[in-house]
Amino acid sequence: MFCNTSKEIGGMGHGLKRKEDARFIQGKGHYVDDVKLPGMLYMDIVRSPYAYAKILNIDATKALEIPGVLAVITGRDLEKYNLHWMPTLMSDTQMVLPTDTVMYYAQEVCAVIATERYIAADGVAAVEVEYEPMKPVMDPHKALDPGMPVLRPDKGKTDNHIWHWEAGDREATDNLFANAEVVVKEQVYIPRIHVASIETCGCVADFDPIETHLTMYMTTQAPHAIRTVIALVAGHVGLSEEKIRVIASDIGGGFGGKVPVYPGYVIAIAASVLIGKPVKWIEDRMENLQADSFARDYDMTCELAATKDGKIQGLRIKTLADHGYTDAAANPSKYPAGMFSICTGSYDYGIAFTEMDAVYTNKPPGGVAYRCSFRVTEAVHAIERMVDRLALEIGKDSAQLRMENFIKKEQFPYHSPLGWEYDSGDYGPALQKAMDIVDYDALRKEQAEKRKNGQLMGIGICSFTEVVGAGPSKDFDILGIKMFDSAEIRVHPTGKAIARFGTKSQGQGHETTYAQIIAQELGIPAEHIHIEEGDTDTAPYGLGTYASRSTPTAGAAAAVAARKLRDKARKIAAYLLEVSEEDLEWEVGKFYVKGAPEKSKTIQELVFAAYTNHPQGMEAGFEATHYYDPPNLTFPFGSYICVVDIDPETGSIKIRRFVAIDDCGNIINPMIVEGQIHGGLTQGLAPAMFEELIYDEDGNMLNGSFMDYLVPTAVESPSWETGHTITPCPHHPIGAKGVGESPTVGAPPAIANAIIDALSHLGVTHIDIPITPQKVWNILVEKGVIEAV
Amino acid sequence: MANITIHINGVPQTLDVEPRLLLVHLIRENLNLTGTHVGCDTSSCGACTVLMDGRSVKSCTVYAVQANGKEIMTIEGLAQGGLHPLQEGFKEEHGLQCGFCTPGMIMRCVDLLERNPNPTEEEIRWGISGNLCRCTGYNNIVKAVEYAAKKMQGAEVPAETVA
Amino acid sequence: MIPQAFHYEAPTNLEGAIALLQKYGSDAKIMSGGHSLIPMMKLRLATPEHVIDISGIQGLEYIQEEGGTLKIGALTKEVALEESSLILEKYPLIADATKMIADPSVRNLATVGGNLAHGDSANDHPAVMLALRATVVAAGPNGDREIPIDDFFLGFFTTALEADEILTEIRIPIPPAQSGGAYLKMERKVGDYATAAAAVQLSLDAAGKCAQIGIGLTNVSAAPMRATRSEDLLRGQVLTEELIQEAAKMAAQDCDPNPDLRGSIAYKRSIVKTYTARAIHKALERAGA
Amino acid sequence: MTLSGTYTVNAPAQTIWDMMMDPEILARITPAITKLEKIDDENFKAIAEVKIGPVGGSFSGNLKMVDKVQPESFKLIIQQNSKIGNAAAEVNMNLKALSDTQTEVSFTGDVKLSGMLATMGGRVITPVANMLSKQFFEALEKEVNG
Repeated sequence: MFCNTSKEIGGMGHGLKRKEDARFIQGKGHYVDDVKLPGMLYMDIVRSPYAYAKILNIDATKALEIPGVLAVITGRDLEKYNLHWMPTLMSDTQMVLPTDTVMYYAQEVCAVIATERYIAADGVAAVEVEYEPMKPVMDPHKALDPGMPVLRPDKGKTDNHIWHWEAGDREATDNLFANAEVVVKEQVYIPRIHVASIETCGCVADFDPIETHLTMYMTTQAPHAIRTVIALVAGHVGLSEEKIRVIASDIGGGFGGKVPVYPGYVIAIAASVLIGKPVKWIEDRMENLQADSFARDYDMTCELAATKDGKIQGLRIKTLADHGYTDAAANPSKYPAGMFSICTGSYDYGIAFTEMDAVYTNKPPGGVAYRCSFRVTEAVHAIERMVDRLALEIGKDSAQLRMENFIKKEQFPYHSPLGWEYDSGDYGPALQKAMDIVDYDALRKEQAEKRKNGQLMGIGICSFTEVVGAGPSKDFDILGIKMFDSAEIRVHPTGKAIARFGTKSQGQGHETTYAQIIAQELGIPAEHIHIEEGDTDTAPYGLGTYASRSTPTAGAAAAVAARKLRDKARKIAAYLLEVSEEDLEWEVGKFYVKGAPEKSKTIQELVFAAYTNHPQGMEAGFEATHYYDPPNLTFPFGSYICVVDIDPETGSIKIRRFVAIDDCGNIINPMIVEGQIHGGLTQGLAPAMFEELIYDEDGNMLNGSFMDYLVPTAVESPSWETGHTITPCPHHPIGAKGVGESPTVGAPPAIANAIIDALSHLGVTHIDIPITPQKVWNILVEKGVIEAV
Repeated sequence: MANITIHINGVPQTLDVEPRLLLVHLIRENLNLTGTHVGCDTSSCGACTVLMDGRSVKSCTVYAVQANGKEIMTIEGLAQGGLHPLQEGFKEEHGLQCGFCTPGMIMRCVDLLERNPNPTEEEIRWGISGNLCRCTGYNNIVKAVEYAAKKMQGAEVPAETVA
Repeated sequence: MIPQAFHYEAPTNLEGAIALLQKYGSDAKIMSGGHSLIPMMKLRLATPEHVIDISGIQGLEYIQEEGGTLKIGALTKEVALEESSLILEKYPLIADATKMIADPSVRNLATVGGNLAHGDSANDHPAVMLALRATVVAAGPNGDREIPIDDFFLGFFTTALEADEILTEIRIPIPPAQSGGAYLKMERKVGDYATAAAAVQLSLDAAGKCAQIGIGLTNVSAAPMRATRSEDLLRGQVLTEELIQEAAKMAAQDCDPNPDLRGSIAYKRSIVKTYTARAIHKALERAGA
Repeated sequence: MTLSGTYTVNAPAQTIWDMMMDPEILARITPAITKLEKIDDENFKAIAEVKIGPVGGSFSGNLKMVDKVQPESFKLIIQQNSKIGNAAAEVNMNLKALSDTQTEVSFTGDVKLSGMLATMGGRVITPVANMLSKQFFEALEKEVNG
């Protein structure tokens, strides 16, 4: 691992303990629900019990009779200010509050503003709403059928089709598949899931009517983007961007769910503007699960073509995407299906085609990532399932099949058939390392033995390639704003620094890792570098933290800004040491004269001089800002192996071992990287075996609380085994790639492949996630292994 | 309104509360101790865990009136002249990320170690099974508890440094 | 999620609590640990006008053997059962079940009486107490009455307790030598209600035959149920594998589960079969067979 | 959710029919319904109270009686709203004369729940429905035997 600084400086490669922990372990974190302002009011929301219904009447009389209830805000009220609709990040439109029709179960219907949280809740219970329920569109496969209600006539639609997207060469792919020796095909569904961060969403909107200024305390992964969206939504009522300050303090987990603008935020702002007092809105867990953005919900028809001896030749995937009643995905504008076209995976073949159609249904909007870089999870699940499927078809070991088809180290940068340029990779060693750790050959022998007497065990592999770090400005924007990110470093005269970023940590440890990057570049101890994010009044503009983009973008910006400062330090050193700049050498923390190392100036001395004794004509101070526009995305990868044992009577699944070998390029803080991987693995386990948002045909969500939306505990999570290889990113200033989402992407297919492998000798070729004991039991009955009573 | 007296982190407090006031709201809003969090409302996640007479309880599913006459300890009251070994363990072993579940998790573990000073990994996992963490994958929480267990039994725990 | 407002009283003795029940009738709800009632109140599915908190009543927290009976006070917390050496040594069925109830923090407040009095077949103690052939004691205006556990659970969320009665004690016959019990619970994740669970308590006679057996099932019927046909099949017999399987199958046939998010009817029956058989085996092992 | 139930009552079909056409009696025998107020021959205003253990809810809404084929069958269309969610049901009621003194009463129906009832009710709805069916027949028999 790269590490050339002392422990005191704590640059790259040190497992520095986190700076932010001191407050969290003592209960001094500052989350949005901790904000308490004088005169603050509380908002609670009346939500629809129907998935699709006309609102006939909203009667707030009884609510308004409750002492302490100040107002009930409806869509009609917002309509007066043209605030009843807002744009989504995908340039669709979304209701803030409905004026006539509700489009999904638990949609906001109206909001109660009260002096206290409990009174607001009483107000919600007292509002009487009359509905005329209509038959909702719930099945995306039927959404385009003739006779289905058209959900978005307001957009000029005549059916429920949103968009069609495709990538690759259709004709060449069709030809290949028509003539291939082996074609395997599976229908692979990735269900609707929810990020379910332990902190729900919420805000305090504080409008100052005298200054006409809004301070918005909120739990958001993208404070600057939110500020811009608020200005776009409410600029016409006087909230222009310079009058808006978004403050995102500590965030209790984001995972993509805190990127969108939810209607509640806008209603809270409207309420604060109307009443002239701060208004707090904090969702409860049921609201969070039932109404906030979902993730996934791709139904993929996957095909892989190969030769009989296992040379992969081509891929074809057709996907149906259910976006709910509006496309509120958080994808880059030009990528309605995110980075799904990474679906060709870690394998070397030249032909692929993928197409996708998105439809409207009466479900909550969204399409956020759930700890994944824009649809990479879906893509990796498709290819990694299909590689296993091919192995089964041709009777080849799935590890061997992967090894034989991997893109080779010397082929990088590698141009994928769907248009990506993979920056660097070395896939074989990562898989080999995982195989060595689990003792793959011994496991296969054990499996063969166990099958003889009816015991079920399976081994599943996933060798994924991620694509993260959006992104290069020529291709990547959200609402037109380019997806650069930023860092501003100010070093104070005594050599201590503050650095501010356009990103926003939600637990990733930015306060520590960004300090380490700057420490690495300038030699100032990381402990003396204070990191600040989340306040749009002070931080430089950036698009925020999601899609594993912080290190690839803002991390790079930190390094480049620090290097600008090092250049300035060099000039000052040359001046102080009376030599030319070319005669100076840099060693972490100081410049010295070539051949005369005793003649040197430390970074602290040089910084001090920048304020006290800088060369004539040079600007005083020691500050730099950089907006980093990455030349390419980064492509972390890894190989995971999962071993499962299945109870042949009940279908219960026990993960015996799970080994994850990750390669995220150069590592900034190995402790934090490992922690990110652990967490991502459990969030990969979750959809693989537990989580799914379930609706009935009438559109009710059936598992909208933590009693039934099954977030894994420490008992369901196995003890994760981790390791790494290091293949630096060639274009990133510090060779890093981003890691937070790799394990969420890699774990589900490894687990699914293991379970399916355990049952493959019975003729099982695929099971959709989440793979529950009930699903396995159904298969065991169907295959005659056990008899139902 | 009910008149109750609660010893909160060692300090007696007498308050008039509505019977329906949940203990977590008493702690967070009446007493301004915001280290205790709300995560689920259905006693499923444990973010609101505090100690009541030394035992971990989920304060979102306890009425403040039920705590009348009881000793409540929150995360804010845990450090006594220096961090509690569990607080130290969570930091040393990277047992937290976003920090939202952490106070509840730590308070749960105080009770766990009180009753079982030397738990196995399995006992720790079952012991924290009422507390959800979405960030850490639990591996390092287990290590943090092991660290604290050792430390509380007087053992020197070398701080692991990865380099 | 905020409960609707209510009046609160915390009587310090049983008489006071009963008097309040008489006064408020069906507008009142008894609360001990609160872990069944409060979640429902937060969802506003339960909106009692009066909550009578009996947790402050002294003398209802105990676990002791007296005469031929194990007596458990209704206000005994789950955690006390979990930590009781008497329970751990002599009542493995209770020990097994207790540690599967919700999670440790809930068990710190939840009481065994509350778990039973709620009348929910998804709770774990009902099946346990059915298997143990327990009796519950209800205190009312006219004093105490004993209710055999078979007569206690009347239907969904409905027990034999009158509106002015409070469950005060559970009485369990002390098992003879060569007894064993086990509780096996299938749950989607820790803390969940059972998909299905089986509670088995049995005793062997000198000849190694099954002298007595109780089998209770969790969450596979509207009211908590005993698998009486299975018990009858096994009582007086040497428990062969064949017989155990037959009894387990009977239990699966006799239960009446609902299809829900936890599983289909067929799946739940199958779990009942497997877990009943396994629980019998484990109980046998513990009985020293 | 579908419901169904069959029960044999010792009374002629016409007697049962007449009882069911009387809003007061119908309110008495239909579990949970506390009040039926006739609007016209087909439409009634209905108020219901459901209380099962600690769980309870007050409902109000409409009940519509259509497709009447005296004394054999009719259909009830019920819409009930409450703070914890709404219920809509269509129930086909059939009276089959087994003899002059015995009638088989059966119903099949489809119930749609919404709101909290649908989200949190999964575990409890079927047992509650079964309990209500049982109560219905018990009450019917009691009414018949008077």
